[in-house]
Amino acid sequence: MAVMTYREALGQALAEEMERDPDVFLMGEEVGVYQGAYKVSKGLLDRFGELRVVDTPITELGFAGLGVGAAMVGLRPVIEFMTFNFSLLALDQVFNSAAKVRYMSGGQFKCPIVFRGPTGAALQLSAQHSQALESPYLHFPGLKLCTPATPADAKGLLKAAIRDDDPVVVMEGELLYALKGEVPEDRELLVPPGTAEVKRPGSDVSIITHGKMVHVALQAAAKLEQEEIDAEVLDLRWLRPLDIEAALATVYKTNRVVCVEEGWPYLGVGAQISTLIQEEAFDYLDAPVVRVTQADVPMPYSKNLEKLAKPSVERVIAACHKVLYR
Amino acid sequence: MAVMTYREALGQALAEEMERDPDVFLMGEEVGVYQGAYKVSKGLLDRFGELRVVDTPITELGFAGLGVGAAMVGLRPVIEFMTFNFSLLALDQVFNSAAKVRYMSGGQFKCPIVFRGPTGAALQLSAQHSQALESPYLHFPGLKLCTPATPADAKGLLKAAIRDDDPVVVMEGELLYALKGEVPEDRELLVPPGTAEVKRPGSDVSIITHGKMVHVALQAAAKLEQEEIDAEVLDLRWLRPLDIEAALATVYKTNRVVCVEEGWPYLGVGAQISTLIQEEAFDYLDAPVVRVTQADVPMPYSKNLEKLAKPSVERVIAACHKVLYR
Amino acid sequence: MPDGRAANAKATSRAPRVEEPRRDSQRLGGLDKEKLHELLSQMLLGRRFEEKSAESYALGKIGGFCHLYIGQEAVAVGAMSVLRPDDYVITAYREHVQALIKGLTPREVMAELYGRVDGCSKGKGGSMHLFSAEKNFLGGWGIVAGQIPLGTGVGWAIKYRDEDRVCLCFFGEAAVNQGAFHESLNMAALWKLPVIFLVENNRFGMGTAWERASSLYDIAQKAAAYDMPSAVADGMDVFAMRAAVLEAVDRAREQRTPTLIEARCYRFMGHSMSDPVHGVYRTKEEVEEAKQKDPIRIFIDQLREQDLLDEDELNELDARARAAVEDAAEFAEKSPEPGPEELYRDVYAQEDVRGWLYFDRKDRLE
Amino acid sequence: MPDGRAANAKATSRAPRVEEPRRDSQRLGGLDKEKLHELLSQMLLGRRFEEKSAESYALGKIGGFCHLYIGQEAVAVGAMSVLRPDDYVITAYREHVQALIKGLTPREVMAELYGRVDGCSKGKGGSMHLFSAEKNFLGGWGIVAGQIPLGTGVGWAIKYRDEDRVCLCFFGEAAVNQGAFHESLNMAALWKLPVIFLVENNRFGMGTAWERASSLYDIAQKAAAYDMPSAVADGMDVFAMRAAVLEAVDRAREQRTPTLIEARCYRFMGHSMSDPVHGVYRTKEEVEEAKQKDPIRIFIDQLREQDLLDEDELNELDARARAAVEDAAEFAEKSPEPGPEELYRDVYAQEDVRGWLYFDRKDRLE
Ligand SMILES: Cc1ncc(C[n+]2csc(CCOP(=O)(O)OP(=O)(O)O)c2C)c(N)n1
Ligand SMILES: Cc1ncc(C[n+]2csc(CCOP(=O)(O)OP(=O)(O)O)c2C)c(N)n1
Ligand SMILES: [Mg+2]
Ligand SMILES: [Mg+2]
Repeated sequence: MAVMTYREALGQALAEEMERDPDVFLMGEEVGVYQGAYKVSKGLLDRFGELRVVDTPITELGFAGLGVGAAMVGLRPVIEFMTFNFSLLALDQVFNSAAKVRYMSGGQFKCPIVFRGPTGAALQLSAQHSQALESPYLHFPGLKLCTPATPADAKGLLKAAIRDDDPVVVMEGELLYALKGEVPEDRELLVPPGTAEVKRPGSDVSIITHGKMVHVALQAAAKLEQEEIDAEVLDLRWLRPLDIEAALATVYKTNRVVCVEEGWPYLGVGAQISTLIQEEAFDYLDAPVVRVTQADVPMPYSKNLEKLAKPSVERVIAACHKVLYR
Repeated sequence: MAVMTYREALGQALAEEMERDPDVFLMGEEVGVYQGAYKVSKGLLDRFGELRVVDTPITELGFAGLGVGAAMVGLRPVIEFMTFNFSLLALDQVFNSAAKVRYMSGGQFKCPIVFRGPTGAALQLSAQHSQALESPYLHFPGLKLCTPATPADAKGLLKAAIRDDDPVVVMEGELLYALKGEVPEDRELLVPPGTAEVKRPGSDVSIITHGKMVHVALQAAAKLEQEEIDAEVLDLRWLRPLDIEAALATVYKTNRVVCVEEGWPYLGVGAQISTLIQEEAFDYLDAPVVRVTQADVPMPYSKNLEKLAKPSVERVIAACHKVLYR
Repeated sequence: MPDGRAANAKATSRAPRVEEPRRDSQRLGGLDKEKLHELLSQMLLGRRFEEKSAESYALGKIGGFCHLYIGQEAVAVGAMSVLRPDDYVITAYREHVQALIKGLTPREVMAELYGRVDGCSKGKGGSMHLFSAEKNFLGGWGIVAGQIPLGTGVGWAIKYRDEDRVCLCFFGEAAVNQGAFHESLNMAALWKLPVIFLVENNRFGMGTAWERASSLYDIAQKAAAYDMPSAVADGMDVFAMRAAVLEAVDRAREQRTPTLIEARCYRFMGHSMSDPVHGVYRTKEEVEEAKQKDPIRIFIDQLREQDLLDEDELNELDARARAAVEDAAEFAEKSPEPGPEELYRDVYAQEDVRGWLYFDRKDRLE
Repeated sequence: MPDGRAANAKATSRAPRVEEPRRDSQRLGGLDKEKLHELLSQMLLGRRFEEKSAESYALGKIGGFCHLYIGQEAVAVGAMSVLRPDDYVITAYREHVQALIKGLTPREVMAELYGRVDGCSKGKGGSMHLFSAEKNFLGGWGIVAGQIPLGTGVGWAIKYRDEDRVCLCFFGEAAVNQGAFHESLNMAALWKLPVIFLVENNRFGMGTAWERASSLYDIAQKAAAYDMPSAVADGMDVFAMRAAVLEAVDRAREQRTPTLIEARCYRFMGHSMSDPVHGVYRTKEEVEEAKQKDPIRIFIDQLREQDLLDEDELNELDARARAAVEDAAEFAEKSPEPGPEELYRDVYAQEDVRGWLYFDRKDRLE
């Protein structure tokens, strides 16, 4: 096990997969000479050259589509969006080309492509740069989506995504890039589609979450421990395919659920999880599922408003109290 | 009351609002010379001239943004997407400009714009042309959204949308354009934001739906009547703002809910409604909410597969049986 | 190299009309009778196929949107005649004829239009989404200009693998106004990708005449914004198309330089089956006049002038085209609809994965 | 009409470097000392404001992304000097200086950067999203090229209302590769909208040099694809900017013709506060050399040569700029943060509507 940052773990996953498979290449804004806007691809240009680490013009729609075309004829592109906010310009190629080509062609063309980059808010980047965009991406069948929360998962998820024969969206966290953690040296470290992980076992209440919010949930759980509330934290890791058995298992165990996510509430991930639980485990719930989300407003710039807008440890604790009727 | 088609009702709403307010104009592909891809704007070019009924190049991102810019300085554009499928190209301007400018400018700039056109499937248009896109649009705060199901609502909702000082998305139904119904001649016919309507009262089970699916729900209710099941059909009409009181009222009345929508299930509208009901009326539910949606696949072309993929009267009936444990 | 290869390729006049094709014998240049008859067969097959499609559509055997190619045959036949089988073709929704030329059988194309399981896309794609991995035919796309970045990506893959293939990317003139066109041409020129961007300027994007949609009439001229070579060709003339595309293909194979080619042609039918041929946005007279320059008629005349085609041969070729189309329709008619098990197939590589991929499957399978 | 108005406006050489500005007295053309000092004041205010912003950013008083304009002052000052107050300006995230020139007070701009309630956007927008409805300053946009369709829409509104205003739309050279640029220029040219598209070619989009992102070096030349007039101007020279933009503004007011102008300039600082000035994508030497052509220095020299500025005057102007900036920072420091009630304000026209607008509000207000 080596200790490394989330950013380094992603870089390692890229490097290993590029070494393993000559069809894998990385393309996006500033991935090469600049070494990545967030330095995820540091050193890769030197190692793999200009054909495999490609700086693009600022043309999200264009290079997303270029990746899909290349994937249709057998390459395995990793397309970096500098942040997913900018991918709003590229959605047509993601939703209408990548997600549909296999189906529309009756299975003749596969589209093994990865779209990756940070989702969600960093610090004071205001409305256009702080969006957590899992929800719109999840709505469209044909895509898979995962959200690493730790360095080890970053490596294992990205590697699994690159090897997958379907388009996979990997949503990282800008504020996670510097996070350190143990990462197995294993070149075969893969977190396969549809595998959630209990990041903290507990018996009183289940916090179901993903991505950056795993850490908020863990902090909340640590504080709840002081009140002798034993919270389980389930990191979904993959939002599509979804590890529904893992989600149900934690419900059966605690009968109380809090969903925590970075994005907006209306048609957010928590709405879907809550609905699934209701559909599948209605009788196991001792309280309605409570959701903790970003405030239902565009992200404000000012520090205090931003803080109010984001899901917080306090809010998660309050939600846990609510489902526990405390 | 006049009897007219849904298409004519929309055209009438446009004409009346353009007469009332010189700042209102219509822009989009084929709205002028061609009289609208679905003839909604028939006759408007002749009546209002080229400056107010504007044929655009095929540049969805560009003319959506143009509309937002014009709205910022006081005009009231009605931007027609030939279908909402094509609006995927324009989402950046809708989500990042229209939905956020008021907030980002601290309230200085309003954005009174309407984005309208058909959503959802028609007949055998296959994967890229059959998408019901309510869900991604609803996720973003800053937008309002409504979905007329009848000619009268088409008129009342579109007029209310045009007069609204916020960006409003009006999602119509391609298969509804030819639908006939009574429409009040009233120039002040407005269906204000957040007003749902019970389209059929009932006491045994609530079918909560919107848009084209209202008719599927009504047909199902008619058949259920033969089995002496009395279904209530609630047409939400506005999905944002949402008439939560109306949704809860029907739950209190029947204690059993079926949500019906045209779109996909994962993070669909029904997931949100179901969650809301669970959050607000957990103890009033006698059965888990059941959702009827499009199959979770890209829309297939072949007639029989398409039929299987779409929500149907039979499926709605089956869902009602399920919540009634029959 | 045929003599006429660059003929017409530089004409950039602001003429709103399709130019009168020049008839000089050189333009049959280099092609022997067999090859010429093959091209004529392709044109006839395309035409008869489309006529049959219209008929079947009227009978309700074909559904959805159906866009016919009648009048534009010379563009695809001429352009694709210089391709190798391993070259790629990608195009929009008006693609029955391109699919046939690329080697898809009339049977599998017609069965697709009928939504049957023997269709090239198993009945899942329909008229707008024809595909053949085997024949390097990459579709069949419904979002205007959506295929342009995709074709650029195919060019990228060719370069990446250091192959000498090319990608021929068709699109309508109205697609030129989309941002996707601009972004793609810049990347293709910047990175030197072997893509031929072939604009089929049939004068209209649905009901909008080109000059009402673009501030600049000459499409080829737009290539200058990307420092990319370009050409204009008479899209009613197989030989002009062949010449322009051959030059571009050579350049793409040898130097990986992309080219933008504007083919000036005309759509004889309505935009799709639900659009009347004339009335709203163009007059009957305009359409009739354009039809005088039927590309098949022109081609036949060219062959006749050189004594390369007699009446019997023509009848024979046409009879074969008609027979193939009839056979295709019968085949399609008999082909079964895809079974319900196909609904959830081909969405993902796996039918399902540990955990859930589909969020309604259980309900529907109950 | 100032004599030098079209000077430099046609130079389209493929020179990768900013051109040496020509120093001829005509280029102070027509402007009296008062006006010239006003322009210098604007440049100094801009420079001092940015220096202060950098300082405050380092102290953590400003957060998020903060993009400084140092080195590019001549572009905005020159260009905006020919506008009327009722003309509109719209630009990207590197916009502090444009906002100040348009008449926003240093106080309200600095308070916005500090995220305070007295900021021009009430602290909700921050550095990237400055707005002033009163001053016709339309932002402040963070998506590269996102403001180009918006600016085009403002031009549309001007035409719609038959006014003689113009919209000056700034964007960086990297925005030129976005589809939004292409779509907008076509519409503006097609419909004759009074928009001046002003490209600030500061050589880099973040770490990407222009020539690595575009297949064509000359940006102005891209206007030909839209049949739109264009010009190149030395962006380090106020007078060159003024001349080029004046010509375009006249054309826009009189004939509603849009223009594309490329201003060749250079960014002295890093892309944003988190980007080092040099190292990764450009050398220290390159930056140092560019700094020799500091636009303020050049302007001062031009004034001095004509005896239009002495040392005292300069010191006085600079002192005033510094004082205004210090005052702004103090003001911002004292301004309160927006209260929690602001969180749900300004999302919609109403705070809520019958039914629900916000889907978490109740929880949060509990
Ligand atoms: C992005 C998008 N916008 C609108 C449409 C609707 N539409 C389909 S074809 C068409 C016209 C396209 O014209 P052109 O590109 O010239 O091709 P042609 O049909 O003439 O072959 C339009 C507007 C679409 N399919 N995609
Ligand atoms: C659509 C989009 N893609 C990427 C980014 C990230 N980004 C912000 S500024 C920038 C460079 C823009 O360069 P340019 O347009 O030349 O303007 P400059 O910063 O030089 O003023 C990039 C890539 C963004 N904000 N929006
Ligand atoms: Mg066309
Ligand atoms: Mg720049």
